[in-house]
Order: sequence, then structure tokens, then C-alpha cells
Amino acid sequence: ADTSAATGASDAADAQTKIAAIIKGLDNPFFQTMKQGIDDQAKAAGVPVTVQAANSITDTTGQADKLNGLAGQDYSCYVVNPISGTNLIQGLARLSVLNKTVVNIDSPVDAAAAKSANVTLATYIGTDNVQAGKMAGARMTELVPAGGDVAVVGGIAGDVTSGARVEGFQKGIGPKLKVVQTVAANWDRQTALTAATDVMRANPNLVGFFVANDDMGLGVARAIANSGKTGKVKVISVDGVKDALEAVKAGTLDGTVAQYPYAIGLMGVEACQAAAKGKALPPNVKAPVELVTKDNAEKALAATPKPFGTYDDPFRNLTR
Amino acid sequence: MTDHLQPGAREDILLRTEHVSLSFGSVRALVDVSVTLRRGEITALVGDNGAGKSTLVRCVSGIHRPQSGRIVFDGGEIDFHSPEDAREAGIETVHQNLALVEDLTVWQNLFLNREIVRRFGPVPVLDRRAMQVRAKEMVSTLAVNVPAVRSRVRRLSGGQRQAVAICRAAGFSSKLVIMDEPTAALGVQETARVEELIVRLRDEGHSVLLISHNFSQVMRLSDQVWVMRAGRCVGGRRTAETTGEEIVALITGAAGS
Amino acid sequence: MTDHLQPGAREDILLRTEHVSLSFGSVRALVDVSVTLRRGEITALVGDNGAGKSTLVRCVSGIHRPQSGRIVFDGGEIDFHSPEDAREAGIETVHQNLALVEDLTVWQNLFLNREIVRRFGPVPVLDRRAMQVRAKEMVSTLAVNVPAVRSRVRRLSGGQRQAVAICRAAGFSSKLVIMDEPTAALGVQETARVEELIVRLRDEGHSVLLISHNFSQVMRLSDQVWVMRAGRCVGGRRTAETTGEEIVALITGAAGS
Amino acid sequence: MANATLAAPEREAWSARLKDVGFWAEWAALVGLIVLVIVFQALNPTFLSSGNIASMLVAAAILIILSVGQTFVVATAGIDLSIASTMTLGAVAFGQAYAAGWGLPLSCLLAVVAAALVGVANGLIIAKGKITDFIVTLGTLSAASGLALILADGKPVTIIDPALLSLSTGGIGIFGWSVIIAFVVAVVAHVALFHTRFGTHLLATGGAPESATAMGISTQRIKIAVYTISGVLAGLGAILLVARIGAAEPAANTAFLLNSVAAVVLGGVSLFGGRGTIVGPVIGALLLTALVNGLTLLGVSQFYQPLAVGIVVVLAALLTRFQR
Amino acid sequence: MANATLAAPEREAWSARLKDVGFWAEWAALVGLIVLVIVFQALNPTFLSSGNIASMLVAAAILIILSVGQTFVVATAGIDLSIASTMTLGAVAFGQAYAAGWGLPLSCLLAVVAAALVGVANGLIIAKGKITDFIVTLGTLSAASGLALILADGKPVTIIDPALLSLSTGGIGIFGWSVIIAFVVAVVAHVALFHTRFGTHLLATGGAPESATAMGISTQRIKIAVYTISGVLAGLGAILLVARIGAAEPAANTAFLLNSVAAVVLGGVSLFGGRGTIVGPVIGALLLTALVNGLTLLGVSQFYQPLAVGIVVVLAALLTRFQR
Ligand SMILES: Nc1ncnc2c1ncn2[C@@H]1O[C@H](COP(=O)(O)OP(=O)(O)OP(=O)(O)O)[C@@H](O)[C@H]1O
Ligand SMILES: Nc1ncnc2c1ncn2[C@@H]1O[C@H](COP(=O)(O)OP(=O)(O)OP(=O)(O)O)[C@@H](O)[C@H]1O
Ligand SMILES: [Mg+2]
Ligand SMILES: [Mg+2]
Repeated sequence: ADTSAATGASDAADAQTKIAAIIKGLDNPFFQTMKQGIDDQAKAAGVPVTVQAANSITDTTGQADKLNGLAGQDYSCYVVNPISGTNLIQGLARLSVLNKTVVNIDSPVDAAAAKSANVTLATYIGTDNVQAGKMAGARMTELVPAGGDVAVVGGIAGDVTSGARVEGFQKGIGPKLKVVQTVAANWDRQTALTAATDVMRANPNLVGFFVANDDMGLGVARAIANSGKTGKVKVISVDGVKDALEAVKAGTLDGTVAQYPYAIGLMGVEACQAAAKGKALPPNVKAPVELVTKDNAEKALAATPKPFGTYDDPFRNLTR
Repeated sequence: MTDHLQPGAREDILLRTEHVSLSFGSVRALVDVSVTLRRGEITALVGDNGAGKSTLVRCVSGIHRPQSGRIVFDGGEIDFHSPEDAREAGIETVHQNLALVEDLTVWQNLFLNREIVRRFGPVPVLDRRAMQVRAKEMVSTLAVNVPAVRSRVRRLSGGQRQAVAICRAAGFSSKLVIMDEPTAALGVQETARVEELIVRLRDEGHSVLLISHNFSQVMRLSDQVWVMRAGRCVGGRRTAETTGEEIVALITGAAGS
Repeated sequence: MTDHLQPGAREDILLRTEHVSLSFGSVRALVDVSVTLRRGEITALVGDNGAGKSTLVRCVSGIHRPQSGRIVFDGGEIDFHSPEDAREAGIETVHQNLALVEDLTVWQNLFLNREIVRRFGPVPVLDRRAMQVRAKEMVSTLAVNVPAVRSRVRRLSGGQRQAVAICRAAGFSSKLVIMDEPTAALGVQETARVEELIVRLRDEGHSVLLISHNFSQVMRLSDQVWVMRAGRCVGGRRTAETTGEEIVALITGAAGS
Repeated sequence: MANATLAAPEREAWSARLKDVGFWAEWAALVGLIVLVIVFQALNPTFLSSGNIASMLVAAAILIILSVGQTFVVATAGIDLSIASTMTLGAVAFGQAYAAGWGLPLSCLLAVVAAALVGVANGLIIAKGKITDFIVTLGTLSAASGLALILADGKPVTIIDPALLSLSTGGIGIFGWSVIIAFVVAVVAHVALFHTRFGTHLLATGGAPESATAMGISTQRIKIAVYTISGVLAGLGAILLVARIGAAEPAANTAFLLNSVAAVVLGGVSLFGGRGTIVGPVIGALLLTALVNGLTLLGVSQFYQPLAVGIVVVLAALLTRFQR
Repeated sequence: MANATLAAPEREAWSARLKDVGFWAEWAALVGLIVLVIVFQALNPTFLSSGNIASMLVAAAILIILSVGQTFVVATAGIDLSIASTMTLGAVAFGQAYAAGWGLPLSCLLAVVAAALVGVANGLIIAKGKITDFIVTLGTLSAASGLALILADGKPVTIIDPALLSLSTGGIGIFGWSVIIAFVVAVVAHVALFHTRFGTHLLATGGAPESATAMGISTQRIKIAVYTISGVLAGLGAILLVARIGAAEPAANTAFLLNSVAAVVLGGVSLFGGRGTIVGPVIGALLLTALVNGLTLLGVSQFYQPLAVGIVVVLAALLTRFQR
């Protein structure tokens, strides 16, 4: 899926738009779907794009190095999804000096840091992880009786995304449910499976799991099936990848909060196109978030990786 | 260099190196070395430290390959690619560094790459007991403070190690046994036993190549002496026809070949 | 065990071990060993392989600590916690395994932990040139095929290594120089030079403890001989008052102390 | 004549044995495991419930298999840093084959073959190219995970197969099938290491490569063999992994790498090669698994778990202190 | 009298030098780097633009510093697996101090002290406890990242400080401040290793610990010293890291660990200890950085990058093949 064949593009119309995208680790389906959105939109619009990613979700400096590597080249627009709020600041500062368009997607660049480094962002297309967690929490309160014990399976301990989702979940359940244990499963399905097995052993009365991403969610679902607690212990995860949607449809997963990285990536490219046409971009665009349950899983699956519902895409008109 | 062998004795020759040379970087360890070993004899190789004796031995036993020259063994030219080839061809060596594996036991070292196996169906399984029993016999012929065959070599004293290495070389039938300073670390009694062993090997028809700095030993045991100096073979003598003084003169360079 | 020293010679004693014992697991390497060394003498320690000679040396040079018994050196009881302590106290040792660092050069080994430094302000920086020059001098007094002082020890032949280790021990002023089989791997000329060196050390007032399996060497050089057998000290003799046969009888156990 | 190696009287020998360095080094993992079990059981009685033991054993199975493979490599003074990504590659190969309709047996075979090929490549480059093990396997660590990503196009493949499911859930008593497979692997490995010529040659290669060469052992062949074994076992681990999580993922599995080496070292195997046991690393793997299980059961906070794991690993290693 | 070590004639000596094993091993990283630069420059002319060189150097700075620390440890036949998480701990300590209003100089000091303490702990446990380096630092790898999490309560601290920003963006010509710091560290390390008693004793400890001990060198003190140095340099790395990413984060940057060891090995330093250079690992670090930078510039797809990195690492290592 090498999309760099664009170096020799002779298409004069789009020669001024040449996009570089730097996203997080590709070892996770979430970001692959994001890449797919970027690639598809770029192809549809006939714009050359190169997508680079960090080696892993913790590779903050590696991601910065990659942005710096691309910053010196003749791209006109950079789509960035920083691992942390500040790790790309230096490269972005350089881009701002060069007057390149920077579109921030998914994780936000820290506003204070951006200001102090004179970084100007054309727009932010964001996923609100706290919001996603909140939706999962609200759903959990509907699924299980009030006062029940629930557990949380997070990503790598200390990870920002995981932290935001968990924080949202806590808000979502409010005082109705009690989080008895939080474990870190390193974004890894096997680890999540083992951890969930142990957590259920330690808390026989457990009624639900909130899992910070789908991959781990599937592992937790497996752990529940293995210990014969299907139906008794509910699992809700976040992301909305295809396998998770299928699991929701099959009933092994009780719900997933879909964040549509495809749409985020797609809108990122659209924002670049719009900026190239000299349009004014809205500063802050919310990406769609949907709760997928057994009822709408079929629909979600049919549409995946695109959102099944309608959502607001302010860039669509701007690119015309 | 002239040939010191009487005509007619040629077919008696077991090993012949012809113009063998080998350099390590800028160090010319062997320069045009030609020596011969006869069947059923003890041949001694003497020379100062760093003269190239061990390097020559390592060429014959398959560790190094000469950069030029050839080696003829048992009638045919040989080109060993590994020590395994040399052992297959019938050359057993007691190296100066002994070539023992410290973390293995005495019996495991004795039978290294010569293990006795018993078949369990198609699977060859080590016959540990048989090897231990044989090992005990082998060691007790040579050592005085017999090391327990089940103790690791790491724990043995310098002399005990040397005894183990010699046992290993002598314990397997071979055409040529090379011993690189086999008694350097040995006590009086052990030295006497090793000397007995060397003579016995000869009497049983094996050839022995002995490297030693111990002159009286060389004069006592050997049939032929070759002298090396600074990488070259500077002379060869029948032991019976020479004197210790002549050999020393050759070693120090006070006399030519 | 009786004391073989004439009364009145006591104050001449440089080193005395008293009932020293040491076991490795179930191996009793030293059992109740008491020996004495006089100032300005060459004392020999002989015995079969595995008799415990090297172990005794390692106790004196601070590598092992005796499990019981005491060691008196230069008038005071000593309790070395490390070889550094022993070197500080004035005991230099040539170990049987030579204790060289293969990856360092000859001169680095010679000056290991005795480096010559030059101060650059507060920073002591190695004076490589001075050490190399000194090293060349030290080595050339002893070795015949002088190894280049800048080559790594890894490349030296067995004898060349031994020469380096001996140079190191002799090169620094000390009260006692211990040599554990110093000439085992040496050639004729080198052996002669080492023997000269040992005598010179004695003549300069150092004491020397010499371990050797070479009898004629022991009888030629030493003033006093101690004999060990199976971890015990089985006797001591003034060399002038004994014969090789008596010593051999002690070693093999054919005679008592 | 007195003999220096004469054994001292019985009682002394026994106390000497307890003081003996090898004794503690070899059994450190076991002592550590026992201490850990006692502590956890005292703090939480469900720890030794048969259900928890069963799930601990199942959780340990893959690590046991990888640790056995790692032991072979470490015993030759090598290290297989690629073991976890080789497993990932095996899993992905399995997933692709299965998704392409090859059926279970062929898919399993492919997983093992793919992983074995990585092992062979490791072995060949190390033996023929004479490059340090560490850097070669670091390279293949990267290359194998790259291959896995390319093969899978970055996407996991869900695999739902009744036979595979029963492999991960069925078993005899508290021993799941995967555990039984792991134990069989361990027994075979033990026999290979201590009762065959290959095993002796392997230890000789690790302990003193030059001596082994001088005795005519082909250290190159041994190196190739151990890395191949490590690869095959990584492939076997891949099958169990796919069975366990019901999917073939290109995820890195880095935790398995460090854990497999940790199990080997806790098991008293020297990283300098030349000596080793199989029992030790197996117990080491159990120790590491029990540790995480116990900490989770006790509800130790996720922030404190790494600290606790670190401390226990060092303490357990203190028992192996006299190694070598 | 003829002398066996007599040098052969000039011409032979030169060709011998080219055939000499040490020569290639020591300069492998440099040869690899040059080849890589030529290839990348041919494929993409922006590679050698001054802007790109500057950003490569800045990107390499932290890795260079860590590799120098790792070199000291590796030269004593050890390995510091905790180096990356120690850096994380240092960064978190920095962040907490800065957030608490300690000011920049004190915060920097605390970062170095915290990291140095981990190093001292490593050294003490390894030297006094006589435990294998690998397992101790594996333990502290876990413990240090746990401590970092606990200290930070799992949350990153954003640090916006003009001085720190200029540290990461300013510099002289194409050399950023962080690069200059890294080069100063390398020069000091080179002097320490080759021109002080400490350096000689360090190499002796790594090459032949028993001989070093017999010569009265305290190998324990050397071990403690090298791990402390490694810790201090990790602390320095932490400051540069915070400056670079503008935040102190408790999630560990694991890539630095393997990369630091890879740089050391590519730099021709034997993992078995006893020999080493500083230039080599520095070039090794530059090589690894240039590799990733070049692949990114060429727009090599993300999935193919690990494969390419793996292959290049093995190829570069092929040049060091004759090491030892
Ligand atoms: N692997 C090697 N690399 C470089 N030089 C070597 C190597 N092996 C031997 N040499 C050199 O070759 C020369 C001959 O060494 P060799 O070991 O053959 O001597 P030797 O006659 O056995 O001496 P000794 O009696 O001391 O054992 C020496 O100068 C030595 O330094
Ligand atoms: N570190 C050790 N661990 C266990 N046993 C040891 C150790 N060192 C020595 N021994 C044993 O102690 C006994 C005495 O060994 P030592 O090396 O002192 O003998 P030696 O008299 O020097 O012999 P040689 O003349 O062969 O050098 C031997 O049986 C040896 O196996
Ligand atoms: Mg020799
Ligand atoms: Mg001895």
C-alpha cells in the first residue's frame, strides 16, 4: 500500500497539494483504518499522500523524528496525529515558519505549547476520548443492575488515550456502579485475556468490564466465555473496528463506542484540499462517535469503515 | 633444507609437511616448514617460545589451514576443513590449551564427540553409565590424585586437567597422537606416567608427535627431533645421533642446519 | 609437625602460615598447613598435582581467605580481603593461570593497577608513552622472542604470556614474589633467564616462593623446600641438607615428615 | 594414599551441599515460586483454588514453550531476541492460511514452518556470517514483525474453529491441553539436552566453543540447530496463541521476549552459555505467571504492579546469586 | 636473531591491515553509515540538505548519549536493560519538580540524581549481590517504570519553558545544542575510557574479571561506577527528552533500549566485554537514526520499514562479522 508514487506527478491542478500524514502506531487496527481513510480520500481527489507512523504507541520521539524528516520536503499540507500533546511541537514550529498547512487530527496538540512555540494549526478534527468513555459508562449503567461491581482494562499504564477513555467511563457511570479494579493490559489481546481471567477470579461478583480498546475487548470477551460467564459479565470497549462490530453482532461483545478513524483520516485530507483552495477552515471539528449495540451492529457492519449514521463534515462543501 | 632420512625409509613416513607457511596479519608464524614423521616413532618438536610449534600442530590437526604448502598424511595429501576431519583421519591432539569444556564433567570431556550411545528404538540415547565406568578406567591409569569423573573440569587443578586431556587423546585408537607440551603442568609421578604412556603408545604402533621444552625428556623419549626457530624449521636430527648441546645450539641459532 | 628452623632464626621469618585450612564443598584443599618463609631466601613448594599448592598461594595473595588458621606476614597477622591488600602489603604473585587480560596490550597488562599517570590540572591522565617505554625494557630483560608491547596478549604464545606475567611480578618492588610454576611453558633460554631473575631477586633482598614440578630447578635454586601431599604439608627440608630422592619420597608418601 | 577429592563425612557433605553454589542457583526459581505461592495464598485464599491454578497454568503454557526454546539458544551463549516476533509471524501465517481455507492441520504446519524458517535464517546468519547473536536476532526481530505486518496487511484475522477452541479450553483435570503440550515439550527438551549427543555438543559449544571445535564438533551446525528449535517452538507457541485469543494478530508481543529471557535466567541458566536445565526455566515461567496473577488477584494497583514485578524478579534472582 | 613478531614489508602490512579482523569490526558502523548515506542521497537529494542533516543529528542526540552509557556497561560484559525506563523516571522526576515550581536548574539536577540513583542501585545489587546484570536490570526496568508511573500518577506533565525550548531548537550552525551536548559527552567518555586508570580497569574487569581481581582491581567498584555512569547519562537523556517532546511522560520509550544496545553492537563493541570504543557506538547511533530518517524521506510504507530496518541492521552487522 505504498502511496508515495506521487513524486513525479504531472497533474498541474493538484501539484500544489501534496500531503504528508504522520499518525500513531500502525500495530493497531484503529490507526490502520485511519490510514485507509486518508488513502481513500487522497485517491479519490487525486492528491499524492505519504502516510508515516510511529513504531508504537509509546514512540514519542520516533514520531517526532519522522515529522522532522518530512518537514524539510516539499509537502504543502501535513496531517498530524501526535502521540502526546507536545511531542511534535518542534517539527510543527518549523512547519509554521515555512507557512505549511497543518491539520491536527485525533489527539490534540497542547494549546499552550503550540502558542509558546508559535505553532499555528489550520484546524483540529478531533475524537473526544472522554466523551467516548462517557457513552460507554452510560451504556454500562443500562446493562447491569445499579450498585454492581465493574472493572476497567486499560492500555499501557500511563497512556494518555487510555487515561481519557477511562476517565470518561468513570464520569459516565457516576455513582451508580463501582469500579473495583483497574488493570493495564498494554493494548494487547492476550494480556487482556489473562488479566480479565484473574480479575474475575478476584471479584466473583463482577458484572461488567470497560475495556479501553476493541482488541483488548475481544480478549476480555474471550476470557468471559472461557470462564462460562457469558451474559453474566458485560463488556464494552471503544474503537469500533470491524472484528468488534462482528462480535457485537454475535453477542460476545456487549457494545463498542465507534470513533470512526476512517472519517477522521478522510476529513483530514479534505481539510488539506480545502486549505489549498484558500478556503477558511472551521477551527474545531468533532468527529462522529456512535455507540454500537446489538441493535445497530448490522447497520454499522454494513457501513464500516464509514460511519453508519449521518455526521457533520464541514469540509465536504469546502473542497468543491 | 636437506632431508635427514635415509633413502628407503620413505614408505615409513606417516606425515610430511611440505613448505607450509602461515601468517597472522603481519606475524609470520610458519615460514616454509617441511618436517617428516615416521610410523611407530616418537618425533619431538622443539624450539623457543613463539617459534611456531603450536601453530604447526594446529595446521596438522585441522584448526588452521596452511596458506601455502601441503601436508601429506598416511600416503595421501590432506586438506582438513575442520578438526573433525583430522580426528576422522586418525589424528588425536592434546592441545596446549587442553581444549577442555570447563562446565562439563570429566567423563563428558573424555567422550566429547565420541559419546557412547544406546538405541531406544530409533533414538540414540547417551549411555552415561558406560561412559562413566570407562572414564574411571582411563583416568586411573594416568592420574595420581584421581579426579572424580563426575566432577566438572572447572574444579580440577591445572595438572588434573592436563591428565584428562591426555587420557582423551590416548584413549581412542588413532594413527598419530600429537601432544603439545603434555607434561608442562604435571607433577613428578604424573610426568613419569605420561612418559610411560607415550612409550607404550609407540610400542603399540602409534606415532607420537611430542612438543616439549623439557630437554632430558626429549632426549630420553624421542627417535627424531625437529627444531624450529622464528617460524622456520632450522634442522632435524636422529636423537641417537645428536646431543643436547647441538639441539640447544640449533634452537638459539648458534648453529645452522 | 615439627619446626625445621634453628632457634634464633625466628626474626628472619617473613611469612608464616599457621594451621591454615580451606575446603571447597567436600574437597579439602588445605588441611592444617603450617609453613614458614625466611627473608632473602628462595623457598620452594612442591607436591603432586592437586596437592593444594596453588590454593595455599591464593590464600597468601588475598584471593581466598582461609577458613581456619592464621597467616603472619612481616611480623603482623594479616587478613587480606582482596588481592589489592596483598599487593599493598608487598606480595606480588605470578598465578598459575597467569592472570592476564587477553584483550589488553602487553604494556597495559604489565602496568595493570600500577598505571603511570600524568596530571592535567586535577585530572590524572595515563602516560601511555612512559608505560610503553618502561614495558619494553622490562620485557626485553626476560623474553627471547620479544613480543611487541603494543600487541594484545590474546595473540601471544603460551610462553610469551608467561614471560609477561613474570615481568609484571618482578617489575615492582615487593617483599615477597610468589611464582606458581613460572617456567612450565617456557623454552630453554627463557627458563634460564627466569632462573637468573629469581636468583637476582633473592640477591636484591626479596623473598621468593617458588612452586615447581621441575626437580633439578628446585634443588638448584631453593634454600628451603616444603612438600605438600593431598592438602597437607608433609614436611620441610633445608635444600642443602636433603636429596632429590628424599623429596620424592615425601611427595609420594613413601616417607613421613 | 590420601585422596584430595575424598568426600568428607556424611553430615558435612549435606551442609556443604546446602552451602554449595550450584544447588541454590539451580533451584532458585523453585524456592522463589514456593515463597510466592505461600505469600499469595496467605493473602488471598482463592490463589490456590483449582480454578485459579488451572488458569495460571494455561496462561503460562506459551511462555513455557518459548522459554524452552530460549534455553536451547542461551545454553549456546546466544540469545534469541526474535522469538516473540517470530511467534507473531507464525500466528499471522496461520491466520492467512486459515482465512484462505487451508484448513486447520495445514495452517498449523504453515505456522511452524514459517517460524522455523526465521529460526533457520537466524542460525545461518549467525553461524555462517559469524555475527553476534544479539544483533542478528535484533535484526530478525524487526524483520519478522515487518513481515507479519505485510502478510497480514496490519489487520487481525478472527479465527473461530471448534478444534482450536477446545485446544485452549479443554484438558484433563486442571491441566489444559496447552499446558499438557508445554509439559511434553519440556520433557522432550530435557531428554534432548541431557541424554543425547546433540545435547552434550550443545553445552560444549556454549561453554567453550574453541574446545568444542578442536574436538571436531561443528559449532556452526549446533548454532543452526538451536535457532531452528527456537523457531519451531515459537511456531508452536503461535498456534497456542491463536487458539487462546481466537485471532491471528500482527501485534508485537514484546512482553513475551523479555519474559522468556527472564524465565531462563531465573531458572538458573547462565547467559554465558555452557550450562542449563529445562526444569529451571519452566519453573521460572511459572513464577513470572504466578506473580502477575497473584498481584492482579490481590488488586494491586496497575501503577504499583511494575514496581512489584521488578522487586520480586530481583529478589528471586538473589537466590541465583552464586551462579557460576 | 630472527624475531617472530617482525613486521612484514610495508605493502603486505597494509593489505594485512585490510584483512585484519579488528579493523573492519571497529569501522563497520562507519562503512555502513557511508553506504547508507550514499544510497539515500542517490534516491532522494533532500537527504543531505543541511536542514535534514540538522534534524537527523538532533534526533540522534538522545540515542548517542544513551549509547555511550550503554557502552560503559557493555564494556564490563554487562548490559543495562533499564536504561530507557531510567530515562523515563528521570523525565518524570523532572516534570514533577518543575510542576512543583522548583525551577529549571533544580529540576534538571533532580532528573539526573533520580536516574543516577537507579544506576547506583543496579550497580550495588549486581556487584554486592553477585547477580547477573541481565536479570537485575530487567528487574529495575520494571521497577523504574513503575516508580515513574507512581510518581506521575500515570499522567504526563506538559512543560513549557523557553530555555528548554531553545535547548531543543537552538544551536550553532547545523549542530543543535543537544547534539553539541551529546558530542561533548562522547569526547569525555572517550578520554575516560582510554586515558584514565578507571578506563583500563574497566576494560580489564570486562575482559577477565578474575585476572583483574587478582591484580587488585575492585571489580565491584568498577561495576557500581559503570552503572552509575549509565544512570547519570540516562538522566541527561531525560532532560533532552523533556526538552524535545515538551512533556514529561510516564509511559516508557522502549525503543531506546534496543536501539542503544544495537548502536553499541553495531559500533563494534563486544557484548562479552573487555573491549570497546566510543566512536563506534556514536556512529552506530547515527546509522540507526539516518536509517529511519531515510526510509521516511523515501516514503517507504510503514509496514515495510521494520523489514528494511532489520535487513540493514543485519547487513551492517555483517561488517562486524570478524569481531573477536
Ligand atoms: N591466532 C593468532 N593470531 C595472531 N598471532 C598468533 C596467533 N597464534 C599464534 N600467533 C603468533 O604466532 C607465533 C607462533 O606462536 P605459537 O603458539 O605457534 O608458538 P609456540 O612455538 O607454540 O610457542 P610456545 O612454546 O610458547 O607455546 C607467535 O609469535 C604468536 O604470537
Ligand atoms: N575453586 C575451586 N573449587 C573447588 N575445588 C577446587 C577449587 N580450586 C581447587 N580445588 C581443588 O582443590 C585441590 C587442590 O587444588 P590446587 O589447584 O591447589 O592444586 P595444586 O597443588 O596447585 O596442583 P597443580 O600442581 O596441578 O597445579 C584440587 O583437588 C582441586 O580440584
Ligand atoms: Mg605452543
Ligand atoms: Mg597449581
